[in-house]
Formats: sequence, C-alpha cells, structure tokens
Amino acid sequence: MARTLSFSDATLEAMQEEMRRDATVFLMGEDIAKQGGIFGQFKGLPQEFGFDRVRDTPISEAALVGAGVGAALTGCRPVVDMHFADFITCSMDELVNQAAKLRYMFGEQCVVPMTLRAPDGITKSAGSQHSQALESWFMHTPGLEVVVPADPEDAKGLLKAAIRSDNPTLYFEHKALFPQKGAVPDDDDFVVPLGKAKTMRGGNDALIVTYGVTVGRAMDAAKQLEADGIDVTVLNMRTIWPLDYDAIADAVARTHRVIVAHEAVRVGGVGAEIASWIGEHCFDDLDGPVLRLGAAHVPVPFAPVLQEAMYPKAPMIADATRRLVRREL
Amino acid sequence: MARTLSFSDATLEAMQEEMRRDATVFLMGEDIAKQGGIFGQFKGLPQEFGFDRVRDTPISEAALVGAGVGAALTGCRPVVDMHFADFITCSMDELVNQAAKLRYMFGEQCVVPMTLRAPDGITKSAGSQHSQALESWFMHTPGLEVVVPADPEDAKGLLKAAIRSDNPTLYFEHKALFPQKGAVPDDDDFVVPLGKAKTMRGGNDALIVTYGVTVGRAMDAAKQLEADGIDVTVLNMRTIWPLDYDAIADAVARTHRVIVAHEAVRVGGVGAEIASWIGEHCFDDLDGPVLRLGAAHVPVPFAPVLQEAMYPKAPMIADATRRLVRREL
Amino acid sequence: MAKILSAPVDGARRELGVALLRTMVRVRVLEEGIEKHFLAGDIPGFAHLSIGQEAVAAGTCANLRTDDAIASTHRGHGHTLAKGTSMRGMVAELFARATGICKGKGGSMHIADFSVGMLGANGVVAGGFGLVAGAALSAVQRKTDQVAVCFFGDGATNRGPFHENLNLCAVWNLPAIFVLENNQYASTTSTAETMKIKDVAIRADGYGMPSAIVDGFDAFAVYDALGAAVERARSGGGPTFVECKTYRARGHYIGDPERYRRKTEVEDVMSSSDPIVRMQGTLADALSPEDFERLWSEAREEFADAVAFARSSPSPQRDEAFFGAYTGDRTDGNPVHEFEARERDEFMPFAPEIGAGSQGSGH
Amino acid sequence: MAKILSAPVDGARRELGVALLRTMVRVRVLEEGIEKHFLAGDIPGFAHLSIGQEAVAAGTCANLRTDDAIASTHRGHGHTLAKGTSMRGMVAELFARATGICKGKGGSMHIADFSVGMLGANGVVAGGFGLVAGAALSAVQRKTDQVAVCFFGDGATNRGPFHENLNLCAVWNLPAIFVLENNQYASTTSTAETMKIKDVAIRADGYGMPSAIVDGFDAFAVYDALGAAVERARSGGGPTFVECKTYRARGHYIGDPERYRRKTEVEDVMSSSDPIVRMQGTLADALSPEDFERLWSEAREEFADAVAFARSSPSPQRDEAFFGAYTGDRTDGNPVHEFEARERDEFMPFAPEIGAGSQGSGH
Ligand SMILES: Cc1ncc(C[n+]2csc(CCOP(=O)(O)OP(=O)(O)O)c2C)c(N)n1
Ligand SMILES: Cc1ncc(C[n+]2csc(CCOP(=O)(O)OP(=O)(O)O)c2C)c(N)n1
Ligand SMILES: [Mg+2]
Ligand SMILES: [Mg+2]
Repeated sequence: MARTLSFSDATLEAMQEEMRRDATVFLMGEDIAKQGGIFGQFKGLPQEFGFDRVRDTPISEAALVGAGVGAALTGCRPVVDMHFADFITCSMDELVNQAAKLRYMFGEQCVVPMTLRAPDGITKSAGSQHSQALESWFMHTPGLEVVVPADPEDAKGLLKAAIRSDNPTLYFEHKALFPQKGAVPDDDDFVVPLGKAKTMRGGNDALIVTYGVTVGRAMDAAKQLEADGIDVTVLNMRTIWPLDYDAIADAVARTHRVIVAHEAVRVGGVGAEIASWIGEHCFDDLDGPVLRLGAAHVPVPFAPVLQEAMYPKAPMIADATRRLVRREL
Repeated sequence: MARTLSFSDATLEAMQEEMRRDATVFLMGEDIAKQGGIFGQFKGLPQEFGFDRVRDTPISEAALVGAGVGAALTGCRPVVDMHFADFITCSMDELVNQAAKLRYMFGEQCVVPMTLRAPDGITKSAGSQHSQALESWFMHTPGLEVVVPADPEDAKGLLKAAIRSDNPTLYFEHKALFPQKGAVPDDDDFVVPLGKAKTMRGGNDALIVTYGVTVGRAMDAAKQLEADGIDVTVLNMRTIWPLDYDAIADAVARTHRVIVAHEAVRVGGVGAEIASWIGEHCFDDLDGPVLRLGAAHVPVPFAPVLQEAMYPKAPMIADATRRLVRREL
Repeated sequence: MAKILSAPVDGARRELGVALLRTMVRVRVLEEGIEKHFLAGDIPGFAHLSIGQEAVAAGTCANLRTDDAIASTHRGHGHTLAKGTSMRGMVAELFARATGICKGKGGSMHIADFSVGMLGANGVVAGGFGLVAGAALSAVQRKTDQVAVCFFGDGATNRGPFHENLNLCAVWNLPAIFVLENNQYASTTSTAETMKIKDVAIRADGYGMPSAIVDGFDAFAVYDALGAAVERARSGGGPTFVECKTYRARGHYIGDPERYRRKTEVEDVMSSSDPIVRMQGTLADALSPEDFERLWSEAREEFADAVAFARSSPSPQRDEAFFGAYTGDRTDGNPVHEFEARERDEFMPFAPEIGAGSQGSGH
Repeated sequence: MAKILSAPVDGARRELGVALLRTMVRVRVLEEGIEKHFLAGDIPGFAHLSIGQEAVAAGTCANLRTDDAIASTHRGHGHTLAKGTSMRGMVAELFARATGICKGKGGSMHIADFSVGMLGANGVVAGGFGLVAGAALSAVQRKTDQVAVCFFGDGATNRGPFHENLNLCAVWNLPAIFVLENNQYASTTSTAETMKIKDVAIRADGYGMPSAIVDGFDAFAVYDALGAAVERARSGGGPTFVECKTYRARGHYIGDPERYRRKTEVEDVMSSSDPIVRMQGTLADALSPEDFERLWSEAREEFADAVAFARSSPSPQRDEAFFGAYTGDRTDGNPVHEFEARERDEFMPFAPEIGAGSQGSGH
C-alpha cells in the first residue's frame, strides 16, 4: 500500500519515524524548530520530541557540523540542517577534514553516523549564493556518502537510509521539489538502499542517466520523445556515492546511446564521472558519444530570464537525445 | 637564455619580480615572513619589501581569504598563502561564494585579482589532513582560475600570470616539487599564458594528458615505454581552468589512444572532465577507451607503505599505456 | 564601552538633522514601496526590509566619503541608498532589469555599487567582515586615508568570520569600523536563544578593540558614535566596534509569518522608538509641517520615478547569462570567453522567453 | 576570571603529586624518545613535542574518567598518554606499524584511542572544538554525566571554530571544558603578533562563560582549576574556560630552526619553570632521591618496551590502504566495498614494498 505525500511531508515522516525508532537521533539547524522550516519540513517535530532533540541554533555552520561529528563519534545520530546547501562552504573543514577522514585515519576505531540535510538547487531567483548544486565535490571526497532524492519516495527512503547509515551522509534536497506530490510506500520501515539506482522507465533507444530534480525533467523529455517514436530508459541514480556503476553498465549494454544530465555545473560535475566511466568500461557498447548536460559554467543569475536560460530542462534533454539517436551530432 | 633554478626559487623570483613591478601586490600567510616559508619559498621578501607587504598572520584562514577578496576589490593584488592546500576548506565560503561570484553577480562592476597559493599533494607521510589535491572542486566552481605548475618554468611563469590576472586564481604547488631543479627563462617579463597547455614530448602512439607533479611521473613512464617501442605524447595542461580543450583535441586526433593521469582522487576528478569531454568531442578519433588514473578513493594514509600504494606513478602509467596501445584491456 | 548619548540640536546640528531625516525618509519610502511591489509580484527572489533600523544607515553613512567603503548584508537597501546609490539603479535591479545597478544579475541580496564604495549586500551572513577587513588593509597598503565600514546583524556575530576578521583588524590596527545592528532577532531566533551575553559589544574586548553602545533609533547618537570611530580610523587609530540597539519592524523577509513574536511587541517598539518619528520630534520646532511633508513627497516622487524607470527598462538579454564571471573582452580570444560563447550557443535554442517580473519556476 | 593558585601539599595531595609527577615523567620520557627516534629516521611524517607543557596534560586528565572525552591537537602525545593510551600503541603508531593504535594510518598528528575517550589528535588547528562541543552535546542527549575536554593552543583561539563552538557550548550550557595551553607561540608567531590581548581568557566573557587563568607549569594548579571545571560541568553547571600559561621548550616541530626566538629565552623559562623540576621540588621532602629515580627508570623501561614492541611489529599490509574509510564488512557486498576491492586490484600490482621506517618519497 502507498499514499500520496508531498516531498516535504515525506521527509517529515522519515524524521518522525527515525526519531521514534532511535532515541539517539536528534536534529539541529537554524530556524527549524519554532517556525517548522522554510518548507514546513520540520513542522510538529519539537512538539513531539522536545526542543532538546529539535534544536534551533545560532548562525554557526562550522560549529553545527563540527558538533555533529563530535556527537556522532560519541553515540548519537545527529541530523544537521544546513538551511541552504550553499552554506556547506562555511563548514567544509569539519565535513571534509574531520567527518570524511576520521574513521579511516584512526584505523576504523570510530563511526560518524551524521546526516547533513542540504536544500539546494535553482529556483525562484534566489541568486548566486542560494542556488548551487554542490554534490559533485563530495563524490570526490572519500569517506562521505552522497544521496539526492528525486521524488517523495526517494525523499523518505533515502533520508531514513542516511540516518541509519554509520557513515557521514550528505542528503541534497532540491528546494523546488518540496511541494511536489508522489506515492510513498506505507511501511514505516521502508528505506531506499544506498548505492542502488532506480530505473524509472525502460526503453531501449537511449539511456538518460540522471538524479534529483533532473529526473522529472528527463521523464518529461522522455514523454516528448515518445512522439518521435523514441523510447528511452531513465535511470535515477538516487545515490551519488557510492555510485551504482553496475546499473549504469547494464543499461548502457541495452541502449548503446547515453545522455547524462544534472542541474549541477557540467564542467567537472558528477556527469563527468559517469560519462568517463562509461567511456572507459563500456567502450564497445557505445554507438555514439556520451553526451553530458549540466548547468553552464557561471554563477546562477538573479533575473528569471537569465536563470532559466543556463541549466538543462526537458526540451534540451529531449533535443540531445534526438540528435544522438538520429546521429545528427 | 635560461638558468637552472629550483621550483622554490622560481616561485620566489616570481614574487620578487611582481612585487617590484606593481606596488599593489602584497603577500600574507601563516609563518611566511620571519622564517621564510616551510620550503624557503619566501626567503628575503620581507627584507626587500618590508613586513607590511609580506605579512605573518594569525591562524585565521577565513579572514585571510576574505580580506584577500576585500583588498582585491579595492585596488590591490593580494597573494594569500594557504600554508597547506587542505586548509582551503577553512575558507571555502570566502573563495566560492565571494571571490568566485562577486564579479558576475554584481554585473561586472568589480574585479578580484587575488592569487591563492596552496602547497598540496602527497609526500613524506604528512597524513590525511596534509596531503590532498583539491583542484578538481574548483574547476567545477565558475568564476575561479586554477593553475598547477609541473616544473620550475611553470612555477615561475604561472605564478606571475596568476598575480597579473584580474580574476581570482588558485595556484596549486606540489610540496614534493619545491626542491626540484629545472631551466627557467631569463626574462623578468616571462609569463606562462593561462589556459594554454604545453606539449612535453610529441610521440604518436598514445597521449598522456596530465598536469602538476604527475607530469614528471608521466615523462618517466614515457621513457620506460620507449624501451617497448612506444612513443607517446605527454601533454602538460598547466591550467585546469580554463582548460585547453583545443590542445587536447589536437593531440587526440594525432594519437587516438588516451590516458589521463593525476594525483587527485580519480573519482570525480579533473580526469573525469577531460576523459568525458574527449569521449564527447573526439569520439570518432578514439581507437580505444580513455583510461583514467588518479588516487584511490580513500584519504591519504600515514604509513609510507600505504601512502605509496594508493596513487599513480610511472609504472602504473606505463602499464596502462602499454595495455591501451597493445589492446590488452 | 562608553555609552554615547546624542548632543543637543543647535544650528549646524539642525542642518545635520534634516539631512539624516531626509535619508531615513527616503529609505522608508523605498522599502515600503519595495514591500508593495514585491507583494504585487514585480520583484523576484527574496527581499529583507530594514524598516525601523533606518537611523543606523543614515547616521553611519553621513560620516563617510564616497571613496570610503561599506559592506552590507541581506538587509541592505538602507545602507545602499544612504551611501549614495540611486533609487533608479536599485529599483531597476530589484525588478531584474538590464538597467539595474548589477544588470539584473544580483537582486536585493546582491546589490552593489562600486562607484560609491558600496561593496555589496551579501547573501551569506557575515560575508561582509572579510571584505571590510580587506578594504581597510587595502587602504593601508595603498597609503590612503580611506576607511571601511561593515554593517552586520546580531546573528552574524556568532559566525567564525566575525571573530577572525575583528581580531585581524585589531592586531593590524586597520581603519575598519564594525557597525552592529542589534535588532534582537536573527530570523526566527532571538539573541537570548543564541548568546548568553546582553551586549555583544563585550566581544570587542576580546580583540582589544574599543567599542561603543548607542541607541540605534537615534540617528544623532549613531552619527556621533560613528564620527568618533571614523575620526579614529582615518587618523591611524585603528578599528572600532559600535553596537546599535535597534529593532526590525517587519518580518525577516517579506512574507515571514512571524510566529516567533507577538504583533504587539512590534507595535510597542515602533510606537515609542520609530527613528523617523523621533527625529521629526527632535526637529519639530526647527521645521514646519510643510517642510516635513516636502521631505516625504520628494521621496515618494523619487521612488515613483525609479519605478517608472524600472518598468520602462528591458529585461537583460538572455545570452547575458553566459558571460560576466571572468574579466576581459568577450571577443578577446581568451579561452574562457571562447568556452562561454560555446555554452551560450548550446543553451540559447532552449532558453525560454520570460516576461519581466515573472519568477523563474526552476522547473 | 579568578586567578587560581595551588594548595599546600598534605597527605592526600602528596599521593596526587606523585601521580601527577609520574604522568609528567612518562610524557617527558616518551617525547624525548620520540625526538631521538624521529631524528634517527624511525618515525615518518611530522612530530610536535609538548616538552615543557606536561603539567597541563597531567593536571587535566587526572580529573577525568575513562568515559569522559578529550580532543587534542597536533601536539597531542602528552594528552593521549595522560588519558590512558598505552605507550606501545602510541609508539607503534608513530613507527607506522600495523599494531599502532590507528593501524599505522594516522601517525603523530592523527593519533586517537576511543577505548579511553581520546577523540584524536588533529592536524587541523582548532579541529577539536567541534568534536568536544559535539561530545558534550551527546552526553546531554544521552543523559549521561560525561564531560568533554578540549585541549588547544593560543594560535587556535584566532580561528572561527573557537568562537562558534565556545558560544554554542555556553548558550546550550553543555558539559564542555576548554583548556588553553598558552605557550606564547603559534609556530613562528608570538601571541603578541596575532592578538592585542594579554590574557586570552577574556574572550570567554564574550560568551558568558566562566574562566580561570592558571600557572601551567604547576600541575597542582592545573589539577585544581580543572577539578572545579569538571565538577561544574558534571553537575549541569555548563562549560568553563581555563587558560594555562605555559611554554614550548622545543621547536614547533622536530627540526624547527627556531629563528623566531633566542635559545636563551627557552633556557630561562625552563631553568625556572620546568614543570617536572617544580613538582620534584614540591615533593622533595615527601619522596627520596631513589623514589624519584624509580619514576624515571620505570618510564624509561616502559618506553624501551614500547620501542621493542614497535620494532618487532610488521608494517601494515599494503592493501590495507584501500579499505577503512567506510563502515561494514569488506565482503558484505556493499557497493562501496566492491569499489574498494576493484581499486585494490588495480593498484596492488604497482604498490612498492617499502621497508618500515623509511619515509615515502611521494615520487
Ligand atoms: C552563512 C549563512 N547562514 C544562514 C543564512 C540564512 N539567513 C539569512 S539572514 C539570517 C538571519 C541573520 O540575522 P542577523 O545577522 O541578526 O541579521 P538580521 O536579519 O537581523 O538583519 C539567516 C539565518 C545565511 N544567509 N548565511
Ligand atoms: C587550520 C590550520 N591552519 C594552519 C595550520 C598549520 N599549523 C600547524 S600547528 C600551527 C601553530 C598552532 O599554534 P597553537 O594553536 O598555539 O598550538 P601550539 O603549536 O603552540 O601547540 C600551525 C599554524 C594547521 N595545521 N591548521
Ligand atoms: Mg538581527
Ligand atoms: Mg601556541
């Protein structure tokens, strides 16, 4: 059985269920408790779990992540809300030099079961400093897990998996997805396994590898392509690290033509890892170049007309797929 | 005319010449003035230019980079020494959300002519927190320039170009290279143009695309390969952003077989951008997969026997090239 | 920490008072107008209003030269206008027009005007500390007598860059001035929830930096405190910390449900402390009702003109999105510009035409 | 800030004094040994010695339970030993052996021992503040009476995380204790060059946190100050800041040319203030010369045993390099472990056999 939930409520259910399940789970962040979060994603949590387990904090991102690591090292499962993913930059040392490395460099004496929630992405003219998609940095940072939900089902299942994971896990939730509705399994033990991709549709003419908010855009593109008689597979990676290379290889073997798309900047982005890995490991399966789509190499501009021009949406994804399938490159 | 200089002295000359040339150039960092730098790279600078233009600072990386940006916005050309590249994580917001974005989001009203010097890389069991190569993050960060010298000539020419650039420029200098000697042109106006790669040798059997400390390792591999009758091109990218895609395309068209190698972690690294771009734009030129070599996806371990096992050196580069050329993949 | 109270109003003070009042009225009119147009959908993105805090911007900037620098916050309309930016440039920017001071690329949170030393609003809380430390360091390096002023809120004083930059400015004796607008809230959290101290100014002692606490509703008091601080900085006396006790009369952002405080709390403060009402009272026997009304009507006309200018201005050209991150002529053959042009050519066929004022959906 | 002086030496104090002296002697012997073996090439990487500062580690940890947490610095040998880690585990780690407390993956700058609540030395200056704030927050969340102690240097107090975490601990009233080892230098820079204040403890006032300043050469004084702080933290009284005035008798790192100070400066301090000489003096009529000599010889035996253990221990298996960043059984089919195994298989054919003790060249 499943119900229809908003992305925001799906994350809220995940928090409620995990906080009921495990008393060591607690949540801290700026302006989350009293007002319930910018997207209502924390509504009612302090009322159920108390203001000790749902903490409004000072504006001290370095301390929040640093203290999250310290709490994780000593028996808790902290969830730290970054308010906007852009502010991860204010706690990079704590994340990269502490959270990611401690277990390894201490010879596996410790675990760091911390979850970092990071609302990200381009929407509503939030401007250069409130619109970034930074997941690519963290797949390049050994010791971290990185997940990016695409819909309410992912949102709930990946957040629960992140909280249960003994590794530090970054959970990037796109701001534009919070109001989006979708089906969510009715099982309060439902989790989405980390490191496993999900096939959203299974056509054989081409493969669109994507994740997060771009999954919906790829599905829209797929519908447009049906009109041209092109039936594509859309692979939702769900987890960026560890990356489900096997699922990619299987899909490439079926489709032979690949487009990789995400909202993060294309240059040096997750798509570069995926496309180059395919080129390396699936060379003989490829009927054509692996095309990459991602945001242009500029900060995100304020004016709507500029903002909407510089990242890939359905029409661009559909066009790239069409050109690839028709060998019109 | 050219002289033989150490990498360290080449950077020192660059600083001397640029500070003489432009009174707005100044230098700040931790423990650089009184003691002359861990690698002697700042020796004598305060004596010539005074302790106002060569400043020892408190341990305040966020302030150093933030103040560097502020000084750059208001008529100076600051050079900020990060001591170890790993500590860039302590000033990521200043670098990513301020330095990289201000010019764009302020509608080109300002320039940010700041240079960030960052000694990096794996050497001498410095351990997980003092051994990283982080350049890949910054090619993915629009607004920044990124350079990585491979030898004393690059060291001098790229540092002078970085200081003269009106854009914020990251200069990654590998700690193991400082004592290395090499020829440096005798011209105090010598600069290495940003965004242009250098062909270190020009064989046609395969192409090794690399940069920084790995250029020397690739050249060693190239020598080993000569014994097998394999003559390779070694392309030293010099600048990571803007990346010299044209030079890559030309070399691929000549060689048809490509290995990309660097010391940074392979997953999500610069090599992924280069390899995926080649797969996308040079597909028909390729006789085989583009092979990527980079550090394993782990923090850098302390024990020498572990440290030396997890990043690519000449034998691994030579072997990959051999397999690619002999189609033994 | 010396408590500074405002001096009596003599002839010269009167001139000053009128100037301060004019600035505060212009800021108030501008922001009430922004509120109206934001709610009407003319302004995309976020907007944070400083209504109630105008005396700080006015009293501070009245001490500054055009070539002095300021760094502002997400709540920067008042600072920007007070430093000398035109309403036209500001409103056109908020309306996301090509004629905006940032060509429509910045918006309310990223408004800047380098022609008047305004180094920018900042979407990152505490983003201004480094910029001001650097501007002050730059003045020393270039041997000028410029000073740099950082505006920031109480919440920003809990971030690391506050600590690092104030210490740096103190130990290097830089011509920087740190103007805290303590409006008692950081978004939904009151200062009582985020710090155990009553006066943030005590933190300046930890850097060996002199400080003052002033009534932030009294533009004269702010003016006097900043006058002393600017004089000290310009004459090589180093940095000063000035804590202005003030209050945010509007929500954190336009549309804030404000569940964290009672409406009456706001009314109580404003009925007793509105900085404009206060100054009008102080100047009551110096100016006639008509004089006061003229200040308001002039400001309203200035704002109406700015809105008309913005409305008649075009949106940015779509392909502007792909340029401007790097310096240099876009056709100079610099590899970075060639790359930008390639991306423009790739994206433009899919770039939607969007009516000015509509908000990009992000979908 | 209350100045705390050490109390007289009665019977119970005497026992304590001997315990403190034993710890200090063990630390001194360990670090003089590390110095010797580092220079002999037995120890790769960096090593930073705390010789001269032993009283802080000894006096602090004597107040702690095994289940209390500490976070240390790059100069952490003393803290680690004082918290209860075995010399064998430490020396084997420094020698980069598989039997090291971190399996040879950490080394001097990353030594940790979770079995005794030692959350690690840290290669990042100020890296410990967050860990301690979090450990203290964890104690509150788990409703235990554990406390967490952060050791740090004067230089670390100029970094943002110092500011953010001390404020957080104060406003949340967490059971954390901040022990500053003010040894007057941060690498080559003296505190006078990096801050205008004489006593760093004044910064605690900016967080509303109680503080004390103690003679860091006097293990009793440190013990008493920490005793009060630990008592306060354990009983729900919140955090305390303790500034220990001390001195670094060796270079910043082994091999430091020390151009930033005169040799005589070091000699003067140590001749008057060596914490071990001091304590021996205090206990002069309580212990016989033989008793003192026994403390030293026991420590030397312990160190010799640790070196023998390290020498007889193997280097880590080369393929250990590819595992350990993520939790779980390496053969559990978790994708991350499958990836690690694939990389191991790729790299191992080229992994050089390196004699233990030799330093990886990086080439
Ligand atoms: C580094 C960072 N963290 C969080 C935010 C989100 N945020 C924007 S304004 C604000 C409150 C700022 O409070 P204060 O500094 O007192 O300024 P005020 O809004 O009261 O003027 C917060 C938390 C941000 N923009 N930047
Ligand atoms: C964030 C960071 N910046 C710089 C360094 C380099 N560094 C290592 S120790 C040190 C000096 C630390 O001084 P202090 O905190 O007083 O500790 P002490 O060495 O005196 O014990 C510096 C600058 C570092 N490890 N981390
Ligand atoms: Mg405030
Ligand atoms: Mg010190």
